Amino acid sequence: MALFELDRSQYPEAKADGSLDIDLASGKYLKLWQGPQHPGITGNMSVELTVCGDEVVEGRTHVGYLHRGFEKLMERRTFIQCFPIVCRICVPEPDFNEYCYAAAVEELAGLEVPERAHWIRTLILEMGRINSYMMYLGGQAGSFGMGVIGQWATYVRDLMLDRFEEMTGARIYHMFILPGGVRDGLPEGFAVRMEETLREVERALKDINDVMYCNAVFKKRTVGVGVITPEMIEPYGVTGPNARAAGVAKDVRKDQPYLVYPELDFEPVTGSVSDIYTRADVRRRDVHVSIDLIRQILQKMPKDGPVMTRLPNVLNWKIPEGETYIRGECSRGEYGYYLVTDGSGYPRRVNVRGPSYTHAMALLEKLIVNANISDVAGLMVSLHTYPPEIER
Amino acid sequence: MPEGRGYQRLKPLTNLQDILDVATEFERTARDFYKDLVPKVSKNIRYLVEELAEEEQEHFDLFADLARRDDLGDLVRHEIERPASDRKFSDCVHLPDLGENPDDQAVLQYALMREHAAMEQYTALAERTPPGPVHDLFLFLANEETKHKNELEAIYYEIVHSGGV
Amino acid sequence: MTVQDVLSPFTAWKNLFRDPVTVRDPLTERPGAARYRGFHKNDVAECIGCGTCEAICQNAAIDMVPVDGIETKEGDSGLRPQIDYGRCCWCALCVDVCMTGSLTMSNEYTWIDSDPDAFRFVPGVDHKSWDDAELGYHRPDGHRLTPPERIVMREMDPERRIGNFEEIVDGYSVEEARAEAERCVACGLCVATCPAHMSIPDYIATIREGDYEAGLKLLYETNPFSQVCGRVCTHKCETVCAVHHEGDPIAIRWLKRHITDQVDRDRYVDIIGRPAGETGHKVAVVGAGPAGLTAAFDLARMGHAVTVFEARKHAGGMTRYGIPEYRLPYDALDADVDVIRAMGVDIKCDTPIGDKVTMTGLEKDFDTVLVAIGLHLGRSTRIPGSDHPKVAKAVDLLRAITDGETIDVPKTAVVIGGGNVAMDIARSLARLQKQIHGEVGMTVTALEDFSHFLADPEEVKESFEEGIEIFDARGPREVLVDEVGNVTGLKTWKVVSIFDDKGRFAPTYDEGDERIHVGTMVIEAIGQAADVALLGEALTEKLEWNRGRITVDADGRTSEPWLWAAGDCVNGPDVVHAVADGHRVAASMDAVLKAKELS
Amino acid sequence: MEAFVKPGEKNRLKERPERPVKQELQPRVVKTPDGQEITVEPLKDYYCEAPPRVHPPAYAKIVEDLFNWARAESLWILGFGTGCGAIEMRPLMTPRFDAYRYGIQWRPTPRQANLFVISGYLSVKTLKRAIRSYEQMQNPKYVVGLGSCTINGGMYWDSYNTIKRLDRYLPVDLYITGCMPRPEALLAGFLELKKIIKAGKGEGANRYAENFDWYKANQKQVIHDWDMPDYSW
Amino acid sequence: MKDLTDRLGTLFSLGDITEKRDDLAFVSVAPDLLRAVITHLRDVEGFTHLVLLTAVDWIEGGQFQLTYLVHNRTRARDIGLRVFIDREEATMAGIHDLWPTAATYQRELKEMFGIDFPGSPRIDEEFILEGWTDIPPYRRDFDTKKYAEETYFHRPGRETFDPATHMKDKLYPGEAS
Repeated sequence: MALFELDRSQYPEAKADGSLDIDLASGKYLKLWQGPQHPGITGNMSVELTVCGDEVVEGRTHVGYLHRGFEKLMERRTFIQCFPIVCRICVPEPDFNEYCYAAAVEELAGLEVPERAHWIRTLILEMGRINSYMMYLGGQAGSFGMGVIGQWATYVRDLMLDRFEEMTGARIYHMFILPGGVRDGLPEGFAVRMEETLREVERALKDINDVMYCNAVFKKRTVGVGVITPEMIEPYGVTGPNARAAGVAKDVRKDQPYLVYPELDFEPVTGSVSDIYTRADVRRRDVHVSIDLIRQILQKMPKDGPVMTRLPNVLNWKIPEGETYIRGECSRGEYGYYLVTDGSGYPRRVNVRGPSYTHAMALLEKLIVNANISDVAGLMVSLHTYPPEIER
Repeated sequence: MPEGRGYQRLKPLTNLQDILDVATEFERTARDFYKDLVPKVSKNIRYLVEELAEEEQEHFDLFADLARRDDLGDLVRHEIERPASDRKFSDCVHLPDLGENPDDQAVLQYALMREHAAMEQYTALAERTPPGPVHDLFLFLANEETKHKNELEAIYYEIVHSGGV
Repeated sequence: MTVQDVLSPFTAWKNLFRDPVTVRDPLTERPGAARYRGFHKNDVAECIGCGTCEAICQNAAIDMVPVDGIETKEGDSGLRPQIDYGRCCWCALCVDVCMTGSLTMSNEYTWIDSDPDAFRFVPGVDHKSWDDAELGYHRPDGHRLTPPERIVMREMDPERRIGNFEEIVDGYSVEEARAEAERCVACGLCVATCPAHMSIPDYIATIREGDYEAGLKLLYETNPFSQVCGRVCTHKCETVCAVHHEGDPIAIRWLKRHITDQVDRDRYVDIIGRPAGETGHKVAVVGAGPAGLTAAFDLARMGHAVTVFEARKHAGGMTRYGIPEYRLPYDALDADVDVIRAMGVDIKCDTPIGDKVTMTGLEKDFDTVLVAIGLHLGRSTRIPGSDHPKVAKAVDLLRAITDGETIDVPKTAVVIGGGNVAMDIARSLARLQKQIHGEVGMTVTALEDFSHFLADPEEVKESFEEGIEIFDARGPREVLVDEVGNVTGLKTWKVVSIFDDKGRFAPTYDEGDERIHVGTMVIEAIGQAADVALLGEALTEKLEWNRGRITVDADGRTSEPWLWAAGDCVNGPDVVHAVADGHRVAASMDAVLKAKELS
Repeated sequence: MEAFVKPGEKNRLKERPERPVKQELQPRVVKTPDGQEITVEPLKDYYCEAPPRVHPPAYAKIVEDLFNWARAESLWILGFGTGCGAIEMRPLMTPRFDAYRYGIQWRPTPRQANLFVISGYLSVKTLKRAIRSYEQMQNPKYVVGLGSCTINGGMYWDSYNTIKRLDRYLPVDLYITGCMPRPEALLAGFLELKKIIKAGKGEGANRYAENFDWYKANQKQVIHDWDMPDYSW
Repeated sequence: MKDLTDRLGTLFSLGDITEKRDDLAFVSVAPDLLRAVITHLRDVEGFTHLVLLTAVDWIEGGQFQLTYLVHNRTRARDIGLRVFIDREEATMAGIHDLWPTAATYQRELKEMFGIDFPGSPRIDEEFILEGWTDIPPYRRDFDTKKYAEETYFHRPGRETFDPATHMKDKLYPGEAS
């Protein structure tokens, strides 16, 4: 239920294409730009707000600040050369691109990935999910003025990056999930150090829960704000925690299990009303689920065995013609790669379908109307959008 | 064969210089033999005969200046501490008749035979003389001939066992 | 809004009492992890400059640059990777694909500079602080981006191949050839090593695309004997193949053969193209071996009228009369020769030089003459008893088998010699013994020990498989003849060591270890010489000689202005060197003829 | 540093079709509270159009050294993460790497910042905002380029939308290579920058003023949608 | 998937069908039939989630392939509708009324490929590129490497050597081949 309902009669009607006919000269409206740089959002996205008083009349999202034309560049790179560039699409969670691209190439080229590689991939994806949520928590608290949560979250994320560096050889862009498997096994003593880091994450989460979630000010400003009704989920293609907060248990890991998720038992976390608070809470509980998943993985994982299948000569690697779509559940929602090959050594077309494509554009522009200026930042961050997924 | 003509001439001599003179004379005859063989042989193997002539010439010079040296005795003794071993590679190569137009292999066989004969002649002389400077000198001469023969065997291997893959 | 909501944020104050997590000195306390992908290191001695790292780098960050102090030699291009850190993304694909594993990474990560042009360096040559860092990313063992194993070539098993002269090697099918061609990283190091400098990566690329006619055109630009070289080449290129360092080299010889097998033979001539217009010059070639015919092929394509004089009944020289059919079938050789004939070369067989046709005659009738007579005279050990009729030379025997003459095949025989010719004659006679007597009785004795064997290792292995006993390090002493006059065997001594430390021939025998090898026939395969008598006395005198061989300059010209010499009789132990000689002579002759036109 | 070529250097200005000026930038007549009618010229009223001047060093060396010491010890970074490298600047804000002990902190507005960190690739759209942010920073100001993308294009060397050499558009004092450089490398870079400033060689802003036309020509060559005055501080 | 494609086959005339996996199939549909099929899929067959709408540039055939991928969560299945339109005047009926989020896809395709969707909200507004003067960049006839070199000028001073030609110059310069 929205806290306050304003009658919109005093505003001009929408034009044919849905935008309002605003007359700035009338002095009733003011055009404000939110972004392109804002501590909450990782990456640059700006919202052009038309404001009447401090209530938003209309909002338009502008992206393109981080556009490098990945899909164009990938058409000029062979399949092995595309591998390092895909993980650059999304900074908070690069591994999902590597997994989706590798799975798409493996399906079209008919590569058999060894069992242990599946387990290591799932481990990496779950660790990446925790990192992405930590970044979100920092951003969400920052957009409501609580800077200290960002410090704790980024610190814990840094510990997790040490685990990544130890396993994959790099902090952010791991370039570890290669088409055909993963580059190497786990280093010795990894499970022990991982357990310590997980305990650190749990301790930090508990602190964040105390300070942020059980916080009167935070509750007052987030409960009932920017509500996504269950009916909005299908038309706007809402996925991930945004949808689960509305009570719809929409999780690709459960709907279409991939990798080793069928062998892991977990329940997707759902909320009641998808407002900013519930979405934040669903994400917090999702971190706990991920922590438990990592523990299960490390415990059930086969200790030895090959991690990489035999690749053909990657310099002359031609994949037969075909097209496929691989999807997975990243921290922000459904993430998918649509890969089309034409039998040559280069992909004909790669299309990255990130969850933010719909969240930040259509959904945000709908939710932002009659929101308060002070809530716009929090609303944007609560959808957990990441602009390069939109413009790639 | 070892008690041939040369053996008889050298057997009675006791003076080092005389022995050396006779040895140098043998080398000179060998050199002259090769020298006049050169025009008679087909041009493509003439280089081989010229080489043999040079070898003999070197020996001739060696023995000649040895003869003039006075510290002959200990120089010889020093040389024979490291005797060259006779490898016996070419012992089984029977003596060809040089004939009208010998090929390179035949020329080499003939040269090997001469070296072998000289080596056996000097070793026989060495065995028959009591230990002393003369004995050492004969051993030294035998040693020289053996080294020479080994050299020729190496050239023989390179020419005969060659070509083809 | 409960009281708990108001009070619980204050729990944050408990952090006042926790000790700080600050890294005291972040610049030194935080080295990269053991697997960290930091700045590059390169072992320049191990690196062969093959450029595969440059091929895989998607940022075009790597240039192959010459480095003074590292000179270009066979198997090493002398270039070293220069990495531009204004492009690199540290993905380590170059480290994973490195053919020799010389390129690795340190765990160093700090490089700061005001000048943007400074971020370019040749690892291993421009010395950096991280050159001797122990930690850092190395290619995990077992992780390969290029398949190391070679596609296995199907061969007839010993039992089946011993009974006949059919070709042992079946040749690759299209899928196998494509899979083998896929493995090639097209670095180009092999081109310089191949005596004929064939454009190997290009024709392997045509196999990948399946465009065999383009492949054949490429082959015939540099080697008119592609069918022959596809079977019997000594494939030096495979010894310097980049894949060879950490796996099996690419089967370049068999891939060349695969191209020639795929294109049917009547298409050859129009693929290779018609020769150019008549130039009116006449060239004579003595000897229809690979050297002579390659020169003839090139000259014919340049438009000169070429006549080849061959002493034997068929063209091919040593490739026909020296190599048995199970290694090189005659139809493959004839295919190559037919192509050369189709270029307008007039090959006159059965016309030895000497009586009817003389060298002086050739000098008069032709503008230029090429002597390519090969090494057709067999050498004999001339040990006692070696002049017995039952003691034959391997080259003569192989020629007889090729001409199909019937020879009385002994039940047991002994071969002296350790080179390919010895193996060929041993395995040919073994087949005849199997056909006539039903079982093999061949013994091979060689002066050299196995490590110094001149024969290819696969030849020796296949001979063992076919039941031929091979004794290495045996010095032949005497051919034993019984009182009735038949050869009964060969006496040999054990060779303790064959070369001295300087590599010169200095054999030492163990007279105690004497052995008699039973055999009613002895075949000598110790060496070959050129039959230079056919040049005639006058010409022999005029020519310059070098240790028994005609002296030639780099282009194959002898001291006589009108005479060239090429092939085995001048230098080069094998077919592909002869082909290379042929090219050089043709180019030089063409230049001389053109110069003569102007003057 | 690459030799500075006067604006004549071959950077052909792409012929630009006339673009409609944005609604909020068009002049409009507005009634003031006390009833007057005035016309608002956004492109003139909102900006101060004056080309940058070269700031000479202080009158005495001792004083200049003191100023440089103060400037070096308080590097206030503009909180504008232009590229993917910005994510490695976040750990510096946390107690673990604690850039504050070196006097480095992040300020939201260009007015209060004296160091602009270009953290990786720079798309044309962000370049336009980066130029405005840079020009709004007060002298003396410094620019640090992170990662291989600012040196020679990095992974996006063949992309149609990212600039390849940062030094053609903004005066860069220091480069830290890496893809992306780690927090420890950033700290090492900032300490290196301190040395450069203390040595008095942090002259990026003055270089920008001296070669102002060259920089503007390069910038306009890639930014086609130039709806602001040449220098807007 | 077989059952679904058969049912669709009875209602509409479909082009070739490729069954990728048991939960993914691609079907070719005529451009004018697209709206009908996709509405049927959404309302009757339960494919309520529009996953993506993208274009593949088959420049050799002179065609754009528009791919509409819709997902049915209850049956956990996807179906991709392939529509081939001409490359030169590329226009297609929009589906922004069926899914509001389709408007964003259509804006991107307009800017990146030049495919026009008449009536789609804010279709001509700049979406990603600002002040772009060249042809839509995602078309295959736009060479991004040439554009980058002409517009941004890479750092000079780099030169590479090919191992084979370098060895030829060093070891056997005179030879013909």
